Amino acid sequence: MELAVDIVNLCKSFTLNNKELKVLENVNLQAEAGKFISIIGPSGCGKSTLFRTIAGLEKEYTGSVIVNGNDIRQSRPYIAYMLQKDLLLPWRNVRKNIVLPLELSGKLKNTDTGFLEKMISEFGLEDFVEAYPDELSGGMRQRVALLRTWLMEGSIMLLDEPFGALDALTRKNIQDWLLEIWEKHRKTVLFITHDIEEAIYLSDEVYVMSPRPGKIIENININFGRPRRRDIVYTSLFIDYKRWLMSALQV
Amino acid sequence: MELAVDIVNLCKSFTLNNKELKVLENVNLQAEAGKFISIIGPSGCGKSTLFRTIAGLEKEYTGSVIVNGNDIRQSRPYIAYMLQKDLLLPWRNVRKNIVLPLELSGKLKNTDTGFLEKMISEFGLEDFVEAYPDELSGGMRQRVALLRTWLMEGSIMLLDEPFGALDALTRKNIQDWLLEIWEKHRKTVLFITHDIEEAIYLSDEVYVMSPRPGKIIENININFGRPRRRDIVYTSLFIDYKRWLMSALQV
Amino acid sequence: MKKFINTGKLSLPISFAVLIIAWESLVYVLKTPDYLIPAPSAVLQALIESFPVLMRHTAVTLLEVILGFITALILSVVMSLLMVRIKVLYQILWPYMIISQTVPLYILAPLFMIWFGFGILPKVLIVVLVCFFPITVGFVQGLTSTEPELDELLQVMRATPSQILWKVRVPQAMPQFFSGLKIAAAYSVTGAVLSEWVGAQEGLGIFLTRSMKTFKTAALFADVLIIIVLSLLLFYIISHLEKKVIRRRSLL
Amino acid sequence: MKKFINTGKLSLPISFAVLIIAWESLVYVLKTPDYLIPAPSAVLQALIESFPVLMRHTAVTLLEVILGFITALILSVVMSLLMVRIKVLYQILWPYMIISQTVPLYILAPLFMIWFGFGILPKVLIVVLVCFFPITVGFVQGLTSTEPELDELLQVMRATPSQILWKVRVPQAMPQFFSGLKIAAAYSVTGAVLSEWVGAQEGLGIFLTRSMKTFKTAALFADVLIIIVLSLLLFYIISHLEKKVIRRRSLL
Amino acid sequence: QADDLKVTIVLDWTPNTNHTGLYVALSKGYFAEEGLDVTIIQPQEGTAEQIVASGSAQFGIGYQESVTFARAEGIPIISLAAVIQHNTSGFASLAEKEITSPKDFENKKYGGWGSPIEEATLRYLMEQEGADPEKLQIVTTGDADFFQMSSTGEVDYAWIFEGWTGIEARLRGIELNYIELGKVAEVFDYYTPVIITSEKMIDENRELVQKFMKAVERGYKFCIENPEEAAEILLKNVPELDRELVIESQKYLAEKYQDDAEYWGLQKQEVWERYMQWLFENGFIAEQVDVTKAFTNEFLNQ
Ligand SMILES: Nc1ncnc2c1ncn2[C@@H]1O[C@H](COP(=O)(O)OP(=O)(O)OP(=O)(O)O)[C@@H](O)[C@H]1O
Ligand SMILES: Nc1ncnc2c1ncn2[C@@H]1O[C@H](COP(=O)(O)OP(=O)(O)OP(=O)(O)O)[C@@H](O)[C@H]1O
Ligand SMILES: [Mg+2]
Ligand SMILES: [Mg+2]
Repeated sequence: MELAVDIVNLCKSFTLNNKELKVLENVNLQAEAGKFISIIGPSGCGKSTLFRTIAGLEKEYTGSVIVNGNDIRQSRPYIAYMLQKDLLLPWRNVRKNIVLPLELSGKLKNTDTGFLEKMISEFGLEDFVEAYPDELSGGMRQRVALLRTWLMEGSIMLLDEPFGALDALTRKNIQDWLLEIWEKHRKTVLFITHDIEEAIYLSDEVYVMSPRPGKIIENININFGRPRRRDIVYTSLFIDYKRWLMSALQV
Repeated sequence: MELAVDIVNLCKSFTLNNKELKVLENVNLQAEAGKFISIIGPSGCGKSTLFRTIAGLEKEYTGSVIVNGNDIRQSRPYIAYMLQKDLLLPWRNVRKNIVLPLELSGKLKNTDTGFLEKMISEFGLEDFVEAYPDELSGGMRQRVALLRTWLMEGSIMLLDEPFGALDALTRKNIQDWLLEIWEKHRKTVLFITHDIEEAIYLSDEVYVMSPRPGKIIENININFGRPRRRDIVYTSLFIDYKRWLMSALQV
Repeated sequence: MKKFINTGKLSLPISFAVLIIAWESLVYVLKTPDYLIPAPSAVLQALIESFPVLMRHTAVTLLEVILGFITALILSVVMSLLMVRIKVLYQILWPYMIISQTVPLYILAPLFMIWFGFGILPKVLIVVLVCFFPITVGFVQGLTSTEPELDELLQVMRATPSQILWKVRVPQAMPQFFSGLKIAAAYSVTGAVLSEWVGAQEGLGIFLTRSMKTFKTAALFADVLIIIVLSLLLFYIISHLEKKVIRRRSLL
Repeated sequence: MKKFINTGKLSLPISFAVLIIAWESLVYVLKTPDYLIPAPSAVLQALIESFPVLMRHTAVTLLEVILGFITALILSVVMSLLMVRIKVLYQILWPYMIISQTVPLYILAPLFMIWFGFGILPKVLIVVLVCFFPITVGFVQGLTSTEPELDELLQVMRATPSQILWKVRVPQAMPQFFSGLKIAAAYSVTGAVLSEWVGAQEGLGIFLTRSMKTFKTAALFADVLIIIVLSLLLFYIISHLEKKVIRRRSLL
Repeated sequence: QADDLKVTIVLDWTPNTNHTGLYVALSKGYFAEEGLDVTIIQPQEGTAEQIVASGSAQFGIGYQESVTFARAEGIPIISLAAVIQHNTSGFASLAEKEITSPKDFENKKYGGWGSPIEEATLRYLMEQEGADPEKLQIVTTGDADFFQMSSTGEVDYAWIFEGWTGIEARLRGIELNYIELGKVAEVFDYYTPVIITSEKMIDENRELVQKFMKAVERGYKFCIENPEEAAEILLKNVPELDRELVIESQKYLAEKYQDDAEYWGLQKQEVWERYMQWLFENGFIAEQVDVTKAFTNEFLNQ
């Protein structure tokens, strides 16, 4: 099968106080196109750094990162990346923040943005299209950032803890929304989360990273069918996966 | 029993695009001194706004907020408040960010900061005391902010999603740390979280808020003894609490 | 709160009135001769007497100011953007921009006259010279001292460097841009007055030297008064614009 | 990368060399008379000939610059902090600060002399007058255009207003403070040169007028050259300090 | 009118009664009659020579001293006429200071603009009167005006033009002692101000110079004959000036323009030679200047 992301022996260090800080060590990750892959691992192990590298924001690393068949050193990949911080532009209101990717690619005029209104209200932001980021709650900011990411170009989505600030209900709704659109468009999704159940529920594959320096220590396939139903969480398979992953994380 | 926080009929609105946005409506909350109280509620319902009001950052509201017997309109309360954003000072390294509260109260010189080293390494930050915030991962920033909050003065702690960016293991460790120090010092803790299990595991009482405009729609006591053991999560009482809260949140 | 704001707004007129009265009384009491420091009343009288003449001169100077300020604004913005985009340009041009500020104007005056004649051009150029530097320093500093996070976000969105510039850097540079503009605004009128050195027939600068050399101190002060009023006007227009452009709670 | 930096560093010397050579050749080819634009070689010769004299004058001017700049720095910092802390002070003082910049220096210079005597004091004061404004505008703008979040954090920690000022506002104001400082640095030497009009015995300004009155254009350019070098030096010292103080990836 | 030749003259200072002839020629149409369209420009002080030499302006107002300096530096400018026949500048002091001759300069403070020439001039005068030049005291006051300077008490005497500052003092009722420079030492009786042009103009535009000077001469003759009307003309052109001062100054100057000369504007070689020598001897110019090339009377008395 075609690989959307192919990472081979990725090593990455930072310099911290003039000392080398190894963050990623021989990371290998093969993501088939159209798969939903979660990455879990302890805080500070290098998950965000991995995403930053895939997105082309970290230039100095060893090993190779191939996205859609092209080495990212050669050409900046088309990737829809939601960073861990929401990074809304404080001088733009919600709508203008959301449409930023369209504006940049020059498609704002040609794209029918009618569907946006629907998504905005699905996300519970209908009263806030004119509001500025500092007038939003933490969870609302995150939802705005997710919508914006959805409008970015690219067949690959990198989502770095996209639901961290959401309550259980909103989170469920947005998980379902995400699965729905993912099944419709079949983008490749790489998904960082701290919620093991969320990882299992959403993914085809879960990668587990070790504490810093981050290595891939586990990689399991989740064998539930699609579309998924909520009640799989009560199956023993689900619970087995969860136990397995928790033990891999030493929880 | 003595009330650490006594909120009566608190109403709070913002003006958004020249329209009134009701955020808190007749919120009543009585927190006994030394209790651990969690607040859960949908994203955007006004939890952070409630905390900001208690901390004296929002001045325009109706109703009354009494902290340790004093109306906060009269005197700014002594409160250790961890805001939802980590708000580290980017030009200060980790150690200097952490000791900021001591520095401000003039106690930096008189306080034995030896214990800090221990806490820093308990929090897994021992290699990062000299690092600057932009060299930390999201979870590490949150831990730094929590440590800093711990050093603030006041018998009341307000924690706004303090573990949102932490993985399961780190989260557990820090939960335990928090319970331990809380049991030792018996500060009053108000705790916002989206994790229902976390709320039950940690708290004496859980308040549930409705969607915006936020009202208290449920308030339950958690009748587990102290110190708590992890395995209570498998008890049927725990599961009942969880069901109950989930239904209150309509999850 | 309301009350505080009111006394705030009043504090300036009050302080100004106090100053004027104190000045007037001091001149009376000390019998200071007019040619040292004229009393405010004498200045007012001179202002009224010379009003038509002064207005003619004011029109000339104002034109120089407006043309010069706008040219400087455009030039600064273009240059700043270019320098931030093209590093080599910055490295080459920056020192010359500083140099342009360090050459005393009274050395440049005759050269400007020789190069650009006696029309309005050399005067406008001097206003440009005076104004473009603070604007450029402010803007360049603003454009280059932003946090890299938003830059990165836009890189991820495959924004071109100039999109990054326009959508992220420029909005973030606004406070510093405006502080440069304000400094320039304060200097522009004086710049125009000075520029009239390069050989002029009319303008507040001409009126100024003429009053000075004929010992008409009150008229000189009247002229300075107009210079001050024009400068303040420009400054407050800029401040007002700033408040419109920057959506931010003001801390003052 | 390395290579790029090198050509970057070289671009200025190269452009400078090109300029000098072009200038020299133009003067030769066009046979421009010396009194209009002297050739660089003539300037160099004048510089060498007058070197001891020029150095004596330079010392005087430099002293004025240093004293004036430092005084302005202290004054600006104190005033800015006070104005940001005490709103009424801001409302009262701000307009007068602008006014102080709009009164042409050649009106003030003689008055300064009458008020402050003929020593170094009035000269230093003029340098102060020239420098304090850009520094203050930059600093005040920097202190007041920060996001309120960190302010709030410190309020929660029960920081006093002056602690908020020092621990949050001041560090955040650094980029704007430095852009003000840079503008002031560029002006300070010229300010000192101008100040010597108010009557001085020595200084680069005196040398300048003397060369000008006796039409020694090459000597005049040599003098200007020193003014430029001093200004650039000061400017780059400030830029260097800035890099030390502000821990941030530079975008230029 | 449309094809009138455009001519620019740059002044040395604020327009004053030294320049009245130019304004009269302008207002009375003397320039127009010669087919000249004249603009009078007030530039920064001390820059007229350079501007005229560069050709940006055809004519200018200078001084014998500055023309000598300019020529010493190879700047090809020429003096066409002495506006005032004798040097009317001198040393003024408040009467109570009792400074009536250069002898009294001893231990008194002179306020000047800081030129080495001032010092040399003062020393020369003191030596000539047998005073001790070592007791000369100079404070540099730059561009400050005489009255402000004197009022501080920091300065006892200064160098002024009688026809301007001297008149102003009289109008203010301030009593002055005045030592006229040209009277106390002949060498300082040089021409100030003068009308200048460039060598190139004379070589290439002789006719224009002729026309211009003809009109100027008529202007100054008018001033000599009708001082009050001339003053009005100046005031009409330069309303910023002080009315009384202009009128009184004009009356004073009416006799001074031509004075004892054969005709208005005449310049004598000995006057040029004398002062050039003095400048040379005192080291202000490196080489002697050929004064015959520094001035010409050719365009006068037409
Ligand atoms: N610019 C930098 N300079 C130095 N060290 C850095 C830098 N960026 C990240 N690091 C370090 O790299 C390590 C990994 O950071 P990263 O953000 O990838 O962690 P993470 O797995 O995303 O953690 P979290 O779950 O807390 O977000 C951390 O120890 C962090 O301190
Ligand atoms: N400064 C403001 N101006 C206008 N509206 C505001 C402002 N601050 C908050 N709000 C609005 O108040 C509501 C409550 O916000 P708040 O931050 O209290 O939510 P929250 O319960 O903390 O949500 P979350 O769980 O997402 O953090 C939101 O709808 C938000 O848009
Ligand atoms: Mg991360
Ligand atoms: Mg919140």
